Amino acid sequence: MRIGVYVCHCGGNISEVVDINKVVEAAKLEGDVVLVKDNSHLCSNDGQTLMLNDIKEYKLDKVVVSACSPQFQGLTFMRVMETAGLNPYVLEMANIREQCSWAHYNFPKEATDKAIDLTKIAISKVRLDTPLDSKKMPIGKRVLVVGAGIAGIQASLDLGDAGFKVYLVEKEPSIGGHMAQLSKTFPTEDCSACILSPKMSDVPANKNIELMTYSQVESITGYLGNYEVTVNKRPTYVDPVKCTACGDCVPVCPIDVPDEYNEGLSLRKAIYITSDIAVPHSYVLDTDHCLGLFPLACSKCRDACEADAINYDLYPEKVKFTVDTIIIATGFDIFDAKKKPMFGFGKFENVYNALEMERIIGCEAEGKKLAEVGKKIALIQCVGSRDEQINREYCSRVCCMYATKLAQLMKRSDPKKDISIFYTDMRTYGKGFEEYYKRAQKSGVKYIRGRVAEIEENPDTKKLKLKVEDTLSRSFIESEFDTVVLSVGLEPNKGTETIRDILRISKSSDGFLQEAHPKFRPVDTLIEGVFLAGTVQGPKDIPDAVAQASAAAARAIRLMNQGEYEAEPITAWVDEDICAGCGICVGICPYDAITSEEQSDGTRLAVVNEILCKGCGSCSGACPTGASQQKWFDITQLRAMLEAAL
Amino acid sequence: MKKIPYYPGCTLKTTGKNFEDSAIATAKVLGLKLLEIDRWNCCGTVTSLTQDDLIHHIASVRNFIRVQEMNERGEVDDYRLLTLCSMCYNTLKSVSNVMQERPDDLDKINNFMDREEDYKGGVTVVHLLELIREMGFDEIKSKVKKSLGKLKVSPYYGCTLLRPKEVALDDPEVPTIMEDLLNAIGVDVIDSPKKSMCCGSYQTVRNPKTVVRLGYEIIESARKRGAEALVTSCPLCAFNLDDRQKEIKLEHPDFERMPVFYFTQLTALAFGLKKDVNNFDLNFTDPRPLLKKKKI
Amino acid sequence: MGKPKVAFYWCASCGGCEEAVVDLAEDILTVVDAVDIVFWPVAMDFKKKDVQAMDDGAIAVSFINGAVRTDEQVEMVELLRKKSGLVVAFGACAHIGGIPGLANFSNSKEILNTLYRDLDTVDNKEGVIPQTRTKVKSGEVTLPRFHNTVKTLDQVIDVDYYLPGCAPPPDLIMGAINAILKGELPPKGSVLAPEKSLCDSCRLNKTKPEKLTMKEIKRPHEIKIDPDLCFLAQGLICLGPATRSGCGERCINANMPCRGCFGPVGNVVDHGAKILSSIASILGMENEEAVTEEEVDILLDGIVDPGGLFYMYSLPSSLLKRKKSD
Amino acid sequence: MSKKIIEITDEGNAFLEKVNELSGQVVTLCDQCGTCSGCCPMAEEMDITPSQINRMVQLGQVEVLDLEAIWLCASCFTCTVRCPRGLDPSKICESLRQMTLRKAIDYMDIRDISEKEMRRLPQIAIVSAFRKFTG
Amino acid sequence: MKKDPKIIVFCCNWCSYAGADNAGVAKVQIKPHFRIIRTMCSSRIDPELIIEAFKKGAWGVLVLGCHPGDCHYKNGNYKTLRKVKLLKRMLAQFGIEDDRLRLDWVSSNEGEKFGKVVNKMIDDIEKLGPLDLSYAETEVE
Ligand SMILES: Cc1cc2nc3c(=O)[nH]c(=O)nc-3n(C[C@H](O)[C@H](O)[C@H](O)COP(=O)(O)OP(=O)(O)OC[C@H]3O[C@@H](n4cnc5c(N)ncnc54)[C@H](O)[C@@H]3O)c2cc1C
Ligand SMILES: Cc1cc2nc3c(=O)[nH]c(=O)nc-3n(C[C@H](O)[C@H](O)[C@H](O)COP(=O)(O)OP(=O)(O)OC[C@H]3O[C@@H](n4cnc5c(N)ncnc54)[C@H](O)[C@@H]3O)c2cc1C
Ligand code: SF4
Ligand code: SF4
Ligand code: SF4
Ligand code: SF4
Ligand code: SF4
Ligand code: SF4
Ligand code: SF4
Ligand code: SF4
Repeated sequence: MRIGVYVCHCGGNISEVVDINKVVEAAKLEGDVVLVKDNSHLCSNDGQTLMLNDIKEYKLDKVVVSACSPQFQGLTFMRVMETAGLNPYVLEMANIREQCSWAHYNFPKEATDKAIDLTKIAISKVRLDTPLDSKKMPIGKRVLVVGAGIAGIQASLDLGDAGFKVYLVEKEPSIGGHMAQLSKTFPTEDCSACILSPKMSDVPANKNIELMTYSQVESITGYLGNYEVTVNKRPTYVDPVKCTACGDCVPVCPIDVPDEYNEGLSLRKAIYITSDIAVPHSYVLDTDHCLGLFPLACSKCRDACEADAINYDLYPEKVKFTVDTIIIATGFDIFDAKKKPMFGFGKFENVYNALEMERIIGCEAEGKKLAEVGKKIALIQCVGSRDEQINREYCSRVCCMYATKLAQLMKRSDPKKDISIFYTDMRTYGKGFEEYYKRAQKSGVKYIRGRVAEIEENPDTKKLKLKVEDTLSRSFIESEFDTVVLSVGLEPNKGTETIRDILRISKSSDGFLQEAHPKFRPVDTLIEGVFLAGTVQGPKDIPDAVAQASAAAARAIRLMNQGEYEAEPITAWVDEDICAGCGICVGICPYDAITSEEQSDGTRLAVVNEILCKGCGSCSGACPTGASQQKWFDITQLRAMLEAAL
Repeated sequence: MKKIPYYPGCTLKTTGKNFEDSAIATAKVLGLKLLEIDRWNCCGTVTSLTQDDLIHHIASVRNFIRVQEMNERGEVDDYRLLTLCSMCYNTLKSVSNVMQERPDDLDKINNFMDREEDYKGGVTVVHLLELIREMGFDEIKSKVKKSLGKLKVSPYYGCTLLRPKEVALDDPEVPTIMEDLLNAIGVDVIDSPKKSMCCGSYQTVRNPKTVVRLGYEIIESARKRGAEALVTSCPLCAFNLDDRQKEIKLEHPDFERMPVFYFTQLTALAFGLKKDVNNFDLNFTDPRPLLKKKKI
Repeated sequence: MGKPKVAFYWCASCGGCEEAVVDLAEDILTVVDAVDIVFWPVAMDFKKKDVQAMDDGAIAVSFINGAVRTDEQVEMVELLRKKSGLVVAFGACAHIGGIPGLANFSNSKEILNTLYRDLDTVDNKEGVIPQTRTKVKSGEVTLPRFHNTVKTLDQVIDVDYYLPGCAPPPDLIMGAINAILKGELPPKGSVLAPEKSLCDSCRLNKTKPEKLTMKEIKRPHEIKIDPDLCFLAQGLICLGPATRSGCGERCINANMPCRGCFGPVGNVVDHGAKILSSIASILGMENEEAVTEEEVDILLDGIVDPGGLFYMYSLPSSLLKRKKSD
Repeated sequence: MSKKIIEITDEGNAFLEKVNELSGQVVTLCDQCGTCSGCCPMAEEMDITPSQINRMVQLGQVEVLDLEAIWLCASCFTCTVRCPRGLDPSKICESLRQMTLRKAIDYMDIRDISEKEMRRLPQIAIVSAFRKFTG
Repeated sequence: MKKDPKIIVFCCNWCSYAGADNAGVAKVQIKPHFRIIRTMCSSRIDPELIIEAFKKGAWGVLVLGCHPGDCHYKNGNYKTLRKVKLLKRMLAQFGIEDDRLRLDWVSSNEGEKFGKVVNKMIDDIEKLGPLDLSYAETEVE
């Protein structure tokens, strides 16, 4: 064994505290060490070249770098090893900067002693290091996208266009998500349905996308490159091919149900189509409300259907398929304003939430009246956001702008409308947002800085009196309004929970799904091959949701386009000669990477799936026999390090 | 009969005697004996809100020690301390919480009171309304002998039963406990948005004007929605909303007086208890004409 | 060349191991035929001086059972070591300390005081404690010194092989003897039993649920034990997963969880610490995110005497060996 | 009326610290959203609003101690259950009152209350007023 | 002879080792008497290894992991918690002081906390002095 040791000065960062010479001399005394050098900047091009040449010239087969933290420059030196033709895992770093010269600059002598010890620890470990190979695994080009809001749609289209097979699963009868409900979109005021519906119809038109609406993911097992998915498809009882969308079934149905698409402000029947822009554009029979199919209690709709598209004898169907990567785009729900009872939502008839107002305005544009909105209108911001009383600390990011939009749209439809927006802070960080805000101010929308404390309904006139301090003039406003709109915040979609449970993705403290790194891996999760797109990761507007969706698609493509990928090389392995198949490790593995397999002689053996294993070592820590060992952290290595440390 | 330690507080022995008598009688019907704790002292009314002010907590702690002793002697069946007055409830309960959360401060207090046995903690404070809820409102319903159906009353919670959150006996924003009770005894319950608005509390001493304004708002808001009387559980609210009606009348000559009941007076009526437990003489606005009008 | 000479000796032990040799039944006869027993204090009348008289290495193999804790035992095992070609640590006590090793949670003074003075059944008003030397009328009598620490055989002398178990089962004994007779021995230092732990051969291993967790700890007397379900799955602590197999699952078949008399396997140094790790890992593992620290404490309260349980047989061979003395 | 100029000073910061310490609140957390003022039953009579009290404390304006508002707070905790920043303004008011009371300056003089009124008031009112308004 | 204390600090790679680095970067001054052994997850550390550290001369052992709920591997730290708690109970039976083994949670941005926890451990251990385990090897009454 020929170990080379490199001690770095880090341009004085280390050498000003640690006596480099002493470290060098101490390292020379260690067995198997054939070369010890120091250098002022090992990570620089010069330093790296020095190492490269030495490895060749002195035929080093293992290397110790005493420098900074392995978390800082570890990758750099591993790359040097690879360039030199050595395995990157026969390199060890002794962290004599963060852990010596910086943490103990007041104790130079002790820092030097410690640097020597850390170097010795690294040497003792590297001696026992064996090359680790990253397994190369084949990976195909199949993706599961869960949730077909704008984010899910965008990701699917990007992937489909790039030639990847997409399974798009949406729990509702139509795709489109919340965007399909919006009137117009800030700050450009494009009609939401007009820009969304072409994208929606692109989905079934794309030959690479297999769309499953009215469906839920039931289980996912496996791993990157091999996720086995089971989807439960609810029957719609209407054959989408035969259904001509004539709507003849609707008037005959005796059942009225609040229409979700209009946020309950209008009614639909038990057989219905979600909206004019629904995709797939086909009717759905809603068994939760239909008088009953089993036994059949009514068959009016079937009798009315001339296309003979309605078939009551259908059952939920399970569809199984395998994908390589997964994108989750299950979106958001709006905050339930009933949880802030002081605003009287659900109690006072003229209090609406913003999504209801989107529908009112949207329908008005089509000539349908969902509700009578008076002249004097107040919008209340931050309802269900930035509020510790209900455990929601975060800002929902879109409500300042959508309130501005709603105000403008109302003002435009009737300039005599008197509109006030009660806000805490106006957050207009996006492109064109401040300009949009300014336009609203110009059009006469009043922005009043003060958080509304409560609303009182006049029992006779049903007008609404707000109590609020205008914190800029420091006076109270107590004024009656015809209509109040609550700018409700965004919260994690309830549908996300099911998928979260299946995949065991973690949540951040706000309840949205947690990205792998807030800056550098904003659409990745900690599960390999699983990505996030859109509001499932946190509140955002449409452009951000779309950008993230494309990013998620690109990240997924990045993995799949290689045709193969490298699995984590630090994994657990089981010594078959010792393992008794006691099964303790099996349940411990957080990634279900271990199975207990019956051998031909009836005994059992733990088998680690190296693809699933993320190398935590929990199993090795718990194994009662020492049969389970973690590569790179073998018990003999840990012992050797302890020995050197003490 | 279940015996529970009971803390009356100063006012229930004087202007609030009608509250105490009707409450004790009501409790009896429900199988509860309120055992007045001996040597009780002021609860320290209004909890200290500064971090370092421990001295004022002592008053409450001493009452807890009495509860502790009664339990050690086996005189009562409950480690909880029952109150009727909302204000005492609020003070005692906050102190009980503080002692639970800050054991170091409890140590300090124990060290300070060298003539007292140490308070070991663990005494919790309940309001009679909570005990009633615990028994179940159906139980109440089963005890009703007399119909009060024609009476339109609006419950008035005020502050101290509902705020802050840590001492609240119900949801601070949408309380229902009094409504549930009143429904159970069969009165016609009128909801008012001002039912948990502050009556001005002790400001009545220094700033009666404010109290008059608030009282007027509270009463008129209830009246507008059809109420003929208010119901409360606090002798201070009763004073501010009832006795101060004199001043309201001076300010608003059109104002008509509205009786204010303690909730226990209504339960006593519904349970058909003897008239004297209600002692309506002590109600500032005599409710008897109203009751008579409603044939109760 | 004559028949190989064999010696048996016992140190701190219950006598069960000697019994085990006798229990070889017919097989003992073949052994007796094949060898020449030159020393066996329990069964035959040879004296120490007979052994002293032998040449060094004259005894082919000495089977020594029991742990070591007195001067006399040290003296005898050292003597046998000198005179023997091979020394086999016979049984759990010699191998890993055994039940006598639990005494290492106390010291010699505590033991003597308890035994001779403090126990309720002791009538010893003067508080006389055994001494190594006592003057009596006829002169001075001596007792061997009682050590503070119980040791395994290999902590005192060099040991060639280990026959584990409390007591070693007949098939392993016969296997060892036959191997010695045939000269087909594994490398020095081997334990003459399988390399895997008990679960490997335990018939209950296949009854384990897929994800083995323990909701709470039960003790054998607290429940009706299901003889057909792995004990761990029933909440009973079984040392089987960490314990070398080869015993024939005697305890398991008697409906009791394994207590570890065969000692650890593999590269495990510390039997007790290893099984502790396994048990702590799977205890309360279901939905562990929701378990508070206080609840963890309550769960762990279920393990009444962790030291005594996890080191029931192996305390002297553990890393810490004994309780720290002040 | 000339405009008041506020200077950020060490004394002012010390005052803020003191209020934080006494109240157990972190007054700088106040967002100045105005919720407390909007729901405060006493605000109508106050010379400045509850949120303004917090503002003055944040800026270290000791003059807040001389204002009537801090004495008008009825400790009704309405603001406490509504403040979106989880602050307890009633505690802030109490600490401000305490700062005066602890200098043996009372806000209320019993002799100002007529005997007739004294007879009429329930004990609980008198005791609590004493607790809040005298040192 | 007054010797310097020796403490072994087992750190998980993701939170506590990063936290230790964070301490270094922030120049938090820590007493130098500790040596870190890094593993991927705190759950890799098993009681046997901790006892070995004592056996080899550590005066104290500090196990650091991610805060509950933050484990990079979802739930390794819960196992660590149970292992260390149970081990502490057992070490008490061996007469080993409770302060010698400690478990704490340090996240990657808690350099300050890392310094505090280690310094406190060293302070407390200094009071206890070295852990003399030689009694088990020598035979003296
Ligand atoms: C009132 C209001 C007005 C707004 N106005 C604007 C605006 O003007 N401009 C703008 O840029 N942004 C606006 N937004 C924000 C915009 O709505 C979002 O940015 C956008 O809709 C997010 O899309 P998404 O795909 O992430 O989520 P969603 O639209 O919520 O889509 C998620 C989809 O996933 C499905 N799903 C959920 N769970 C499951 C499951 N388990 N299995 C299968 N499918 C599931 C849902 O049914 C849904 O179809 C507004 C938001 C609101 C509330
Ligand atoms: C004071 C300040 C503090 C900030 N703090 C944070 C923070 O804490 N957190 C955070 O998330 N964000 C922060 N940001 C924002 C963050 O800096 C930016 O989001 C980020 O740096 C943008 O990266 P970029 O690659 O888009 O642009 P840049 O960093 O500007 O990179 C553009 C590069 O293109 C080169 N270039 C330009 N023209 C040409 C050309 N014609 N040909 C070739 N090369 C060209 C430039 O030289 C430059 O290297 C901060 C910004 C500022 C100003
Ligand atoms: S069968 Fe159901 S959906 Fe069809 S008309 Fe009747 S109730 Fe409506
Ligand atoms: S975007 Fe505006 S309204 Fe929405 S939570 Fe943030 S600040 Fe409040
Ligand atoms: S815990 Fe160890 S012995 Fe048991 S099955 Fe797993 S690897 Fe095998
Ligand atoms: S090292 Fe961790 S991830 Fe890998 S098999 Fe073991 S427990 Fe599972
Ligand atoms: S744990 Fe015990 S009972 Fe279960 S399989 Fe192993 S040895 Fe058998
Ligand atoms: S089951 Fe365990 S304790 Fe019982 S004999 Fe076998 S090894 Fe020994
Ligand atoms: S506690 Fe004081 S400041 Fe707060 S609402 Fe009540 S009276 Fe106003
Ligand atoms: S409610 Fe809270 S955050 Fe808002 S102004 Fe009042 S104290 Fe400040």
